[in-house]
Amino acid sequence: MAQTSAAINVRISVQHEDFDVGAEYRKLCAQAPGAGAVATFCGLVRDYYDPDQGEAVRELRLEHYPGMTEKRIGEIIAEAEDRWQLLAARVIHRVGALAPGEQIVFAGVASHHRHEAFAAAGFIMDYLKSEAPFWKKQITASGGEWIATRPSDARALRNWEGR
Amino acid sequence: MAQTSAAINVRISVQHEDFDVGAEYRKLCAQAPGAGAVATFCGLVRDYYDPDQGEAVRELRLEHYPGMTEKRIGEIIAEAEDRWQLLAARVIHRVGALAPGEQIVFAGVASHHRHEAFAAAGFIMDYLKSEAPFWKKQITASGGEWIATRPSDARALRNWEGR
Amino acid sequence: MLRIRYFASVREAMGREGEGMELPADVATVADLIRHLRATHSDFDRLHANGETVLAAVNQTVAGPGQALGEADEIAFFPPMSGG
Amino acid sequence: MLRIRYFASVREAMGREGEGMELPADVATVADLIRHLRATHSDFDRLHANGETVLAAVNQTVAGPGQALGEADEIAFFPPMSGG
Repeated sequence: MAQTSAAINVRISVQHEDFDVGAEYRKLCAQAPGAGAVATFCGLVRDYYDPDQGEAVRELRLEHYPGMTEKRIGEIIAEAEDRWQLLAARVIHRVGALAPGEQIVFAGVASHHRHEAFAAAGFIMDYLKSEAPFWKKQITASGGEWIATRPSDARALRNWEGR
Repeated sequence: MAQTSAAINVRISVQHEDFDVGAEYRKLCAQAPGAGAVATFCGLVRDYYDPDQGEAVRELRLEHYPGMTEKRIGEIIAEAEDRWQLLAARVIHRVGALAPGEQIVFAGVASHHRHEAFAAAGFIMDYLKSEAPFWKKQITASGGEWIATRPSDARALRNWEGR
Repeated sequence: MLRIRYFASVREAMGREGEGMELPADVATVADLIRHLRATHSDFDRLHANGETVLAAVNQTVAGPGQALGEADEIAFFPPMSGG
Repeated sequence: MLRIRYFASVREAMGREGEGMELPADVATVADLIRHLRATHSDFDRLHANGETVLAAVNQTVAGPGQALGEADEIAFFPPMSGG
Protein backbone atom coordinates (compact mmCIF):
# COMPACT_ATOMS: atom_id res chain seq x y z
CA MET A 1 0.00 0.00 0.00
CA ALA A 2 1.53 3.31 -1.02
CA GLN A 3 0.35 6.87 -1.23
CA THR A 4 2.02 9.58 -3.24
CA SER A 5 1.97 13.31 -2.79
CA ALA A 6 2.44 15.62 -5.74
CA ALA A 7 4.58 18.01 -3.71
CA ILE A 8 7.26 15.69 -2.39
CA ASN A 9 8.04 12.00 -2.55
CA VAL A 10 5.92 10.39 0.15
CA ARG A 11 5.71 6.63 0.51
CA ILE A 12 3.69 4.89 3.20
CA SER A 13 3.56 1.15 3.77
CA VAL A 14 1.72 -0.98 6.31
CA GLN A 15 3.02 -4.49 5.94
CA HIS A 16 3.75 -7.81 7.60
CA GLU A 17 7.20 -8.13 6.02
CA ASP A 18 10.37 -6.82 7.54
CA PHE A 19 12.20 -3.91 5.89
CA ASP A 20 15.81 -2.91 5.16
CA VAL A 21 16.82 0.39 6.77
CA GLY A 22 19.87 0.76 4.50
CA ALA A 23 17.78 0.27 1.36
CA GLU A 24 15.17 2.75 2.63
CA TYR A 25 17.88 5.30 3.34
CA ARG A 26 19.31 4.90 -0.17
CA LYS A 27 15.85 5.31 -1.72
CA LEU A 28 15.29 8.53 0.25
CA CYS A 29 18.61 9.90 -1.06
CA ALA A 30 17.76 8.87 -4.62
CA GLN A 31 14.36 10.55 -4.40
CA ALA A 32 15.74 13.77 -2.96
CA PRO A 33 18.65 14.90 -5.12
CA GLY A 34 20.13 18.02 -3.56
CA ALA A 35 19.15 16.99 -0.05
CA GLY A 36 21.66 17.98 2.63
CA ALA A 37 20.14 15.95 5.45
CA VAL A 38 18.49 12.57 5.91
CA ALA A 39 17.13 11.63 9.34
CA THR A 40 15.83 8.15 10.00
CA PHE A 41 14.21 6.49 12.95
CA CYS A 42 13.66 2.80 13.50
CA GLY A 43 11.62 1.38 16.35
CA LEU A 44 12.36 -2.13 17.61
CA VAL A 45 10.23 -4.46 19.72
CA ARG A 46 11.49 -4.20 23.29
CA ASP A 47 11.50 -7.24 25.55
CA TYR A 48 9.38 -5.41 28.11
CA TYR A 49 6.92 -2.56 27.90
CA ASP A 50 6.05 -2.00 31.49
CA PRO A 51 9.25 -2.23 33.55
CA ASP A 52 7.21 -2.60 36.76
CA GLN A 53 5.53 -5.71 35.43
CA GLY A 54 8.88 -7.43 35.12
CA GLU A 55 7.59 -10.07 32.75
CA ALA A 56 9.44 -10.70 29.48
CA VAL A 57 7.48 -10.09 26.30
CA ARG A 58 7.34 -13.19 24.10
CA GLU A 59 5.57 -11.58 21.22
CA LEU A 60 3.95 -8.33 20.21
CA ARG A 61 0.78 -8.51 18.09
CA LEU A 62 0.01 -5.45 16.03
CA GLU A 63 -3.44 -4.75 14.71
CA HIS A 64 -4.45 -1.79 12.53
CA TYR A 65 -7.41 -0.27 10.72
CA PRO A 66 -6.65 -0.83 7.03
CA GLY A 67 -7.35 2.25 4.96
CA MET A 68 -7.63 4.65 7.89
CA THR A 69 -4.02 3.90 8.86
CA GLU A 70 -2.57 4.97 5.52
CA LYS A 71 -4.94 7.97 5.41
CA ARG A 72 -3.96 9.23 8.86
CA ILE A 73 -0.22 8.71 8.26
CA GLY A 74 -0.58 10.64 4.99
CA GLU A 75 -2.23 13.49 6.89
CA ILE A 76 0.52 13.48 9.53
CA ILE A 77 3.20 13.73 6.83
CA ALA A 78 1.23 16.52 5.13
CA GLU A 79 1.17 18.38 8.46
CA ALA A 80 4.95 17.93 8.70
CA GLU A 81 5.28 19.33 5.16
CA ASP A 82 3.30 22.39 6.24
CA ARG A 83 5.77 23.02 9.06
CA TRP A 84 9.09 22.22 7.39
CA GLN A 85 10.51 22.16 3.89
CA LEU A 86 10.84 18.46 3.12
CA LEU A 87 12.09 16.68 0.02
CA ALA A 88 11.05 13.08 0.64
CA ALA A 89 9.42 11.10 3.42
CA ARG A 90 8.98 7.39 4.04
CA VAL A 91 6.99 5.57 6.71
CA ILE A 92 6.79 1.81 7.14
CA HIS A 93 4.78 0.22 9.93
CA ARG A 94 4.63 -3.50 10.43
CA VAL A 95 1.56 -5.39 11.61
CA GLY A 96 1.03 -8.97 12.77
CA ALA A 97 3.12 -10.95 15.26
CA LEU A 98 6.60 -9.63 16.04
CA ALA A 99 9.30 -11.02 18.33
CA PRO A 100 11.47 -8.90 20.68
CA GLY A 101 14.31 -7.28 18.76
CA GLU A 102 12.37 -7.15 15.49
CA GLN A 103 11.96 -3.91 13.59
CA ILE A 104 8.47 -2.48 13.97
CA VAL A 105 8.41 1.02 12.49
CA PHE A 106 10.55 3.20 10.22
CA ALA A 107 10.31 6.93 9.58
CA GLY A 108 12.76 8.65 7.26
CA VAL A 109 12.87 12.24 6.04
CA ALA A 110 15.14 13.95 3.51
CA SER A 111 15.43 17.72 3.64
CA HIS A 112 17.79 20.57 2.85
CA HIS A 113 18.87 21.14 6.44
CA ARG A 114 19.31 18.91 9.45
CA HIS A 115 16.93 20.67 11.82
CA GLU A 116 14.05 20.20 9.40
CA ALA A 117 14.87 16.53 8.87
CA PHE A 118 15.18 15.83 12.62
CA ALA A 119 12.07 17.79 13.54
CA ALA A 120 9.91 16.23 10.83
CA ALA A 121 11.01 12.67 11.66
CA GLY A 122 10.34 13.27 15.37
CA PHE A 123 6.98 14.90 14.65
CA ILE A 124 5.89 12.02 12.40
CA MET A 125 6.86 9.45 15.05
CA ASP A 126 5.09 11.32 17.85
CA TYR A 127 1.82 11.57 15.91
CA LEU A 128 2.12 8.02 14.56
CA LYS A 129 2.28 6.76 18.15
CA SER A 130 -0.93 8.41 19.29
CA GLU A 131 -3.01 9.16 16.22
CA ALA A 132 -2.48 6.40 13.67
CA PRO A 133 -4.88 3.49 14.27
CA PHE A 134 -2.49 0.81 15.47
CA TRP A 135 -2.92 -1.28 18.60
CA LYS A 136 -0.32 -3.44 20.28
CA LYS A 137 -0.95 -6.51 22.40
CA GLN A 138 1.95 -7.94 24.33
CA ILE A 139 2.07 -11.66 24.97
CA THR A 140 3.89 -12.81 28.10
CA ALA A 141 3.98 -16.15 29.93
CA SER A 142 0.85 -15.13 31.83
CA GLY A 143 -1.22 -14.12 28.81
CA GLY A 144 -1.93 -11.20 26.56
CA GLU A 145 -2.46 -7.54 27.37
CA TRP A 146 -3.27 -4.53 25.22
CA ILE A 147 -0.67 -1.80 25.64
CA ALA A 148 -2.15 1.47 26.82
CA THR A 149 -1.00 4.83 25.54
CA ARG A 150 1.75 6.23 27.72
CA PRO A 151 1.21 9.65 29.32
CA SER A 152 4.57 10.70 27.82
CA ASP A 153 3.12 10.11 24.34
CA ALA A 154 0.27 12.53 24.99
CA ARG A 155 2.74 15.07 26.40
CA ALA A 156 4.83 14.72 23.24
CA LEU A 157 1.91 15.93 21.11
CA ARG A 158 1.24 18.89 23.38
CA ASN A 159 4.85 19.98 22.83
CA TRP A 160 4.28 20.18 19.07
CA GLU A 161 0.95 21.93 19.48
CA GLY A 162 2.67 24.70 21.42
CA ARG A 163 4.99 25.54 18.52
CA MET B 1 40.56 5.98 14.61
CA ALA B 2 38.14 4.81 17.27
CA GLN B 3 37.47 5.68 20.88
CA THR B 4 35.57 3.45 23.26
CA SER B 5 33.65 4.36 26.37
CA ALA B 6 33.24 1.85 29.17
CA ALA B 7 29.66 2.93 29.80
CA ILE B 8 28.15 2.43 26.36
CA ASN B 9 29.36 1.45 22.94
CA VAL B 10 30.82 4.60 21.42
CA ARG B 11 32.65 4.53 18.13
CA ILE B 12 34.10 7.63 16.45
CA SER B 13 35.79 7.71 13.06
CA VAL B 14 37.33 10.52 11.06
CA GLN B 15 38.12 9.14 7.65
CA HIS B 16 38.49 9.81 3.95
CA GLU B 17 36.50 6.73 2.91
CA ASP B 18 32.78 6.68 2.38
CA PHE B 19 30.55 4.74 4.78
CA ASP B 20 27.46 2.52 4.55
CA VAL B 21 24.48 3.84 6.53
CA GLY B 22 22.72 0.47 6.46
CA ALA B 23 25.78 -1.32 7.85
CA GLU B 24 26.19 1.35 10.55
CA TYR B 25 22.54 1.00 11.52
CA ARG B 26 22.91 -2.79 11.82
CA LYS B 27 26.04 -2.43 13.97
CA LEU B 28 24.21 -0.05 16.32
CA CYS B 29 21.39 -2.58 16.71
CA ALA B 30 23.87 -5.41 17.31
CA GLN B 31 25.69 -3.37 19.95
CA ALA B 32 22.52 -2.39 21.76
CA PRO B 33 20.43 -5.51 22.38
CA GLY B 34 17.19 -4.48 24.02
CA ALA B 35 17.16 -1.07 22.33
CA GLY B 36 13.72 0.18 21.38
CA ALA B 37 14.86 3.09 19.24
CA VAL B 38 17.63 3.86 16.77
CA ALA B 39 17.89 7.36 15.31
CA THR B 40 20.35 8.12 12.55
CA PHE B 41 21.35 11.24 10.73
CA CYS B 42 23.36 11.51 7.55
CA GLY B 43 24.60 14.80 6.13
CA LEU B 44 25.23 15.09 2.39
CA VAL B 45 27.26 17.64 0.45
CA ARG B 46 24.81 20.17 -0.96
CA ASP B 47 25.42 21.73 -4.36
CA TYR B 48 25.30 25.20 -2.84
CA TYR B 49 25.97 26.55 0.63
CA ASP B 50 25.07 30.18 0.24
CA PRO B 51 21.85 30.40 -1.79
CA ASP B 52 22.48 34.10 -2.44
CA GLN B 53 25.77 33.33 -4.10
CA GLY B 54 24.04 31.24 -6.71
CA GLU B 55 27.21 29.49 -7.74
CA ALA B 56 27.25 25.69 -7.92
CA VAL B 57 29.69 23.94 -5.62
CA ARG B 58 32.10 21.71 -7.52
CA GLU B 59 33.82 20.27 -4.52
CA LEU B 60 33.92 20.59 -0.76
CA ARG B 61 37.31 20.25 0.95
CA LEU B 62 37.23 19.21 4.58
CA GLU B 63 40.12 19.81 6.90
CA HIS B 64 40.33 18.79 10.55
CA TYR B 65 42.64 18.84 13.57
CA PRO B 66 43.67 15.19 14.03
CA GLY B 67 43.50 14.14 17.65
CA MET B 68 41.49 17.11 18.86
CA THR B 69 38.62 16.12 16.55
CA GLU B 70 38.19 12.66 18.06
CA LYS B 71 38.69 14.09 21.58
CA ARG B 72 36.01 16.75 21.16
CA ILE B 73 33.53 14.38 19.53
CA GLY B 74 34.08 11.96 22.42
CA GLU B 75 33.33 14.77 24.88
CA ILE B 76 30.17 15.73 22.97
CA ILE B 77 28.92 12.12 23.09
CA ALA B 78 29.77 11.94 26.82
CA GLU B 79 27.70 15.10 27.35
CA ALA B 80 24.81 13.45 25.49
CA GLU B 81 25.18 10.38 27.75
CA ASP B 82 24.90 12.65 30.78
CA ARG B 83 21.61 14.01 29.49
CA TRP B 84 19.95 10.87 28.12
CA GLN B 85 20.13 7.14 28.70
CA LEU B 86 21.92 5.83 25.62
CA LEU B 87 22.93 2.31 24.65
CA ALA B 88 25.26 2.91 21.71
CA ALA B 89 26.48 5.86 19.66
CA ARG B 90 28.37 6.13 16.41
CA VAL B 91 29.85 9.17 14.67
CA ILE B 92 31.64 9.17 11.34
CA HIS B 93 32.97 12.35 9.77
CA ARG B 94 34.69 12.37 6.42
CA VAL B 95 37.60 14.65 5.52
CA GLY B 96 39.31 15.47 2.22
CA ALA B 97 37.67 16.37 -1.09
CA LEU B 98 33.97 15.53 -1.49
CA ALA B 99 31.65 16.05 -4.44
CA PRO B 100 28.05 17.30 -4.16
CA GLY B 101 25.72 14.49 -3.17
CA GLU B 102 28.41 12.59 -1.27
CA GLN B 103 27.90 11.55 2.33
CA ILE B 104 29.84 13.73 4.73
CA VAL B 105 28.75 12.92 8.28
CA PHE B 106 26.85 10.19 10.13
CA ALA B 107 25.50 10.24 13.67
CA GLY B 108 23.57 7.27 15.03
CA VAL B 109 22.22 6.61 18.50
CA ALA B 110 20.51 3.55 20.00
CA SER B 111 18.43 4.00 23.12
CA HIS B 112 15.48 2.53 24.97
CA HIS B 113 13.02 5.21 23.90
CA ARG B 114 12.63 7.33 20.81
CA HIS B 115 12.81 10.76 22.42
CA GLU B 116 16.23 9.97 23.88
CA ALA B 117 17.52 8.66 20.56
CA PHE B 118 16.23 11.67 18.59
CA ALA B 119 17.42 14.22 21.14
CA ALA B 120 20.90 12.70 21.48
CA ALA B 121 21.42 12.45 17.71
CA GLY B 122 20.29 16.06 17.25
CA PHE B 123 22.46 17.26 20.13
CA ILE B 124 25.53 15.45 18.78
CA MET B 125 25.02 16.96 15.32
CA ASP B 126 24.49 20.49 16.68
CA TYR B 127 27.70 20.40 18.73
CA LEU B 128 29.64 18.63 15.98
CA LYS B 129 28.78 21.52 13.65
CA SER B 130 30.14 24.26 15.88
CA GLU B 131 32.58 22.67 18.31
CA ALA B 132 34.41 19.86 16.56
CA PRO B 133 37.51 21.17 14.73
CA PHE B 134 36.44 20.72 11.11
CA TRP B 135 36.63 23.38 8.43
CA LYS B 136 34.97 23.32 5.04
CA LYS B 137 36.13 25.07 1.90
CA GLN B 138 33.80 25.16 -1.06
CA ILE B 139 35.23 25.20 -4.53
CA THR B 140 33.18 26.89 -7.25
CA ALA B 141 34.01 28.00 -10.79
CA SER B 142 35.32 31.30 -9.39
CA GLY B 143 37.60 29.80 -6.75
CA GLY B 144 37.61 28.57 -3.20
CA GLU B 145 36.00 29.99 -0.09
CA TRP B 146 36.00 28.89 3.53
CA ILE B 147 32.48 28.35 4.81
CA ALA B 148 31.66 30.50 7.82
CA THR B 149 29.61 29.25 10.72
CA ARG B 150 25.95 30.01 10.21
CA PRO B 151 24.18 32.09 12.87
CA SER B 152 21.55 29.32 13.03
CA ASP B 153 24.26 26.91 14.21
CA ALA B 154 25.14 29.14 17.14
CA ARG B 155 21.44 29.52 17.98
CA ALA B 156 21.08 25.72 17.96
CA LEU B 157 23.63 25.42 20.78
CA ARG B 158 21.92 28.11 22.84
CA ASN B 159 18.74 26.03 22.67
CA TRP B 160 20.48 23.06 24.27
CA GLU B 161 22.16 25.23 26.90
CA GLY B 162 18.76 26.47 28.02
CA ARG B 163 17.56 22.96 28.87
CA MET C 1 -26.62 0.37 5.66
CA LEU C 2 -24.32 1.59 8.43
CA ARG C 3 -21.10 -0.41 8.61
CA ILE C 4 -19.75 -0.83 12.16
CA ARG C 5 -16.20 -2.03 12.82
CA TYR C 6 -14.52 -3.00 16.07
CA PHE C 7 -10.77 -3.06 16.71
CA ALA C 8 -8.35 -4.35 19.32
CA SER C 9 -9.81 -4.68 22.84
CA VAL C 10 -13.24 -3.53 21.61
CA ARG C 11 -13.20 -6.26 18.94
CA GLU C 12 -12.25 -8.83 21.56
CA ALA C 13 -14.97 -7.64 23.96
CA MET C 14 -17.58 -7.74 21.19
CA GLY C 15 -16.41 -11.11 19.91
CA ARG C 16 -16.67 -9.91 16.31
CA GLU C 17 -14.94 -7.63 13.82
CA GLY C 18 -18.03 -5.64 12.94
CA GLU C 19 -21.54 -5.70 11.67
CA GLY C 20 -23.96 -4.03 9.29
CA MET C 21 -27.01 -2.19 10.57
CA GLU C 22 -29.90 -0.25 9.14
CA LEU C 23 -29.60 3.19 10.73
CA PRO C 24 -32.19 3.15 13.59
CA ALA C 25 -34.76 5.93 13.43
CA ASP C 26 -33.53 7.50 16.70
CA VAL C 27 -29.83 7.52 15.73
CA ALA C 28 -28.56 10.77 14.19
CA THR C 29 -25.11 11.09 15.83
CA VAL C 30 -22.22 9.04 17.16
CA ALA C 31 -23.56 9.57 20.70
CA ASP C 32 -26.97 8.23 19.62
CA LEU C 33 -25.38 5.11 18.14
CA ILE C 34 -23.35 4.48 21.29
CA ARG C 35 -26.56 4.76 23.35
CA HIS C 36 -28.30 2.37 20.94
CA LEU C 37 -25.44 -0.18 21.01
CA ARG C 38 -25.21 -0.05 24.82
CA ALA C 39 -28.93 -0.81 25.03
CA THR C 40 -28.76 -3.71 22.58
CA HIS C 41 -25.26 -5.24 23.15
CA SER C 42 -24.42 -6.12 26.76
CA ASP C 43 -20.71 -6.47 25.85
CA PHE C 44 -20.64 -2.96 24.42
CA ASP C 45 -22.46 -1.66 27.49
CA ARG C 46 -20.01 -3.41 29.83
CA LEU C 47 -17.01 -1.73 28.10
CA HIS C 48 -18.48 1.69 28.82
CA ALA C 49 -19.72 0.75 32.27
CA ASN C 50 -16.15 -0.37 33.12
CA GLY C 51 -14.88 3.07 32.21
CA GLU C 52 -12.85 1.92 29.21
CA THR C 53 -11.93 4.70 26.81
CA VAL C 54 -13.69 3.89 23.53
CA LEU C 55 -12.91 6.15 20.59
CA ALA C 56 -14.94 6.42 17.39
CA ALA C 57 -13.99 7.13 13.79
CA VAL C 58 -16.55 8.00 11.13
CA ASN C 59 -15.46 7.27 7.58
CA GLN C 60 -11.93 6.73 8.84
CA THR C 61 -11.57 10.03 10.66
CA VAL C 62 -11.70 10.25 14.46
CA ALA C 63 -15.08 11.71 15.43
CA GLY C 64 -16.59 13.21 18.57
CA PRO C 65 -19.97 12.26 20.02
CA GLY C 66 -21.78 15.07 18.20
CA GLN C 67 -20.70 13.90 14.72
CA ALA C 68 -23.70 13.22 12.44
CA LEU C 69 -24.18 9.71 11.04
CA GLY C 70 -25.65 8.89 7.62
CA GLU C 71 -26.98 5.70 6.02
CA ALA C 72 -23.82 4.82 4.09
CA ASP C 73 -21.27 5.71 6.76
CA GLU C 74 -18.58 3.48 8.20
CA ILE C 75 -18.12 3.87 11.94
CA ALA C 76 -15.38 2.20 13.96
CA PHE C 77 -14.94 1.80 17.72
CA PHE C 78 -11.55 1.18 19.30
CA PRO C 79 -9.36 1.90 22.33
CA PRO C 80 -6.72 4.69 22.30
CA MET C 81 -4.15 4.04 19.60
CA SER C 82 -0.68 2.78 20.36
CA GLY C 83 1.43 2.69 17.25
CA GLY C 84 5.14 2.85 16.74
CA MET D 1 59.52 23.80 22.85
CA LEU D 2 56.07 25.24 22.15
CA ARG D 3 54.39 23.61 19.18
CA ILE D 4 52.20 25.97 17.14
CA ARG D 5 49.69 24.66 14.56
CA TYR D 6 47.61 26.55 12.03
CA PHE D 7 44.42 25.28 10.40
CA ALA D 8 42.15 26.22 7.51
CA SER D 9 42.16 29.95 6.60
CA VAL D 10 44.80 30.67 9.26
CA ARG D 11 47.06 27.98 7.78
CA GLU D 12 46.56 29.48 4.31
CA ALA D 13 47.27 33.02 5.53
CA MET D 14 50.42 31.87 7.34
CA GLY D 15 51.57 29.75 4.40
CA ARG D 16 52.53 26.91 6.72
CA GLU D 17 50.99 24.22 8.91
CA GLY D 18 52.83 25.19 12.05
CA GLU D 19 56.13 25.79 13.70
CA GLY D 20 58.13 25.08 16.84
CA MET D 21 59.18 27.91 19.15
CA GLU D 22 61.10 28.31 22.39
CA LEU D 23 58.63 29.99 24.71
CA PRO D 24 59.65 33.69 24.68
CA ALA D 25 60.41 35.15 28.10
CA ASP D 26 57.48 37.59 27.93
CA VAL D 27 54.89 34.96 26.89
CA ALA D 28 52.89 33.46 29.76
CA THR D 29 49.40 33.26 28.25
CA VAL D 30 47.58 32.76 24.96
CA ALA D 31 47.09 36.54 24.73
CA ASP D 32 50.83 37.07 25.18
CA LEU D 33 51.61 34.62 22.37
CA ILE D 34 49.11 36.29 20.03
CA ARG D 35 50.77 39.65 20.77
CA HIS D 36 54.20 38.10 20.12
CA LEU D 37 53.11 36.47 16.84
CA ARG D 38 51.43 39.66 15.62
CA ALA D 39 54.69 41.53 16.25
CA THR D 40 56.85 38.95 14.46
CA HIS D 41 54.59 37.58 11.67
CA SER D 42 53.00 40.19 9.41
CA ASP D 43 50.55 37.58 8.04
CA PHE D 44 49.36 36.76 11.55
CA ASP D 45 49.03 40.46 12.32
CA ARG D 46 47.06 41.08 9.13
CA LEU D 47 44.50 38.36 10.06
CA HIS D 48 43.77 40.12 13.33
CA ALA D 49 43.93 43.60 11.82
CA ASN D 50 41.31 42.47 9.26
CA GLY D 51 38.99 41.53 12.09
CA GLU D 52 39.05 37.79 11.34
CA THR D 53 37.91 35.61 14.22
CA VAL D 54 40.89 33.50 15.24
CA LEU D 55 40.28 30.87 17.88
CA ALA D 56 42.95 29.10 19.92
CA ALA D 57 43.19 25.60 21.39
CA VAL D 58 45.80 24.66 23.97
CA ASN D 59 46.61 20.94 24.11
CA GLN D 60 43.59 20.28 21.91
CA THR D 61 41.05 22.11 24.06
CA VAL D 62 39.63 25.50 23.04
CA ALA D 63 41.26 28.15 25.24
CA GLY D 64 40.57 31.77 26.05
CA PRO D 65 43.18 34.56 25.97
CA GLY D 66 43.96 34.22 29.68
CA GLN D 67 44.95 30.53 29.43
CA ALA D 68 48.51 29.92 30.69
CA LEU D 69 51.08 28.48 28.29
CA GLY D 70 53.91 26.13 29.23
CA GLU D 71 57.11 24.98 27.49
CA ALA D 72 55.73 21.66 26.21
CA ASP D 73 52.28 22.87 25.16
CA GLU D 74 50.66 22.52 21.77
CA ILE D 75 48.74 25.58 20.68
CA ALA D 76 46.59 25.80 17.56
CA PHE D 77 45.04 28.81 15.81
CA PHE D 78 42.05 28.45 13.50
CA PRO D 79 38.83 30.12 12.32
CA PRO D 80 35.42 29.18 13.79
CA MET D 81 34.69 25.52 13.17
CA SER D 82 32.24 24.36 10.54
CA GLY D 83 31.77 20.63 10.71
CA GLY D 84 28.91 18.39 9.65
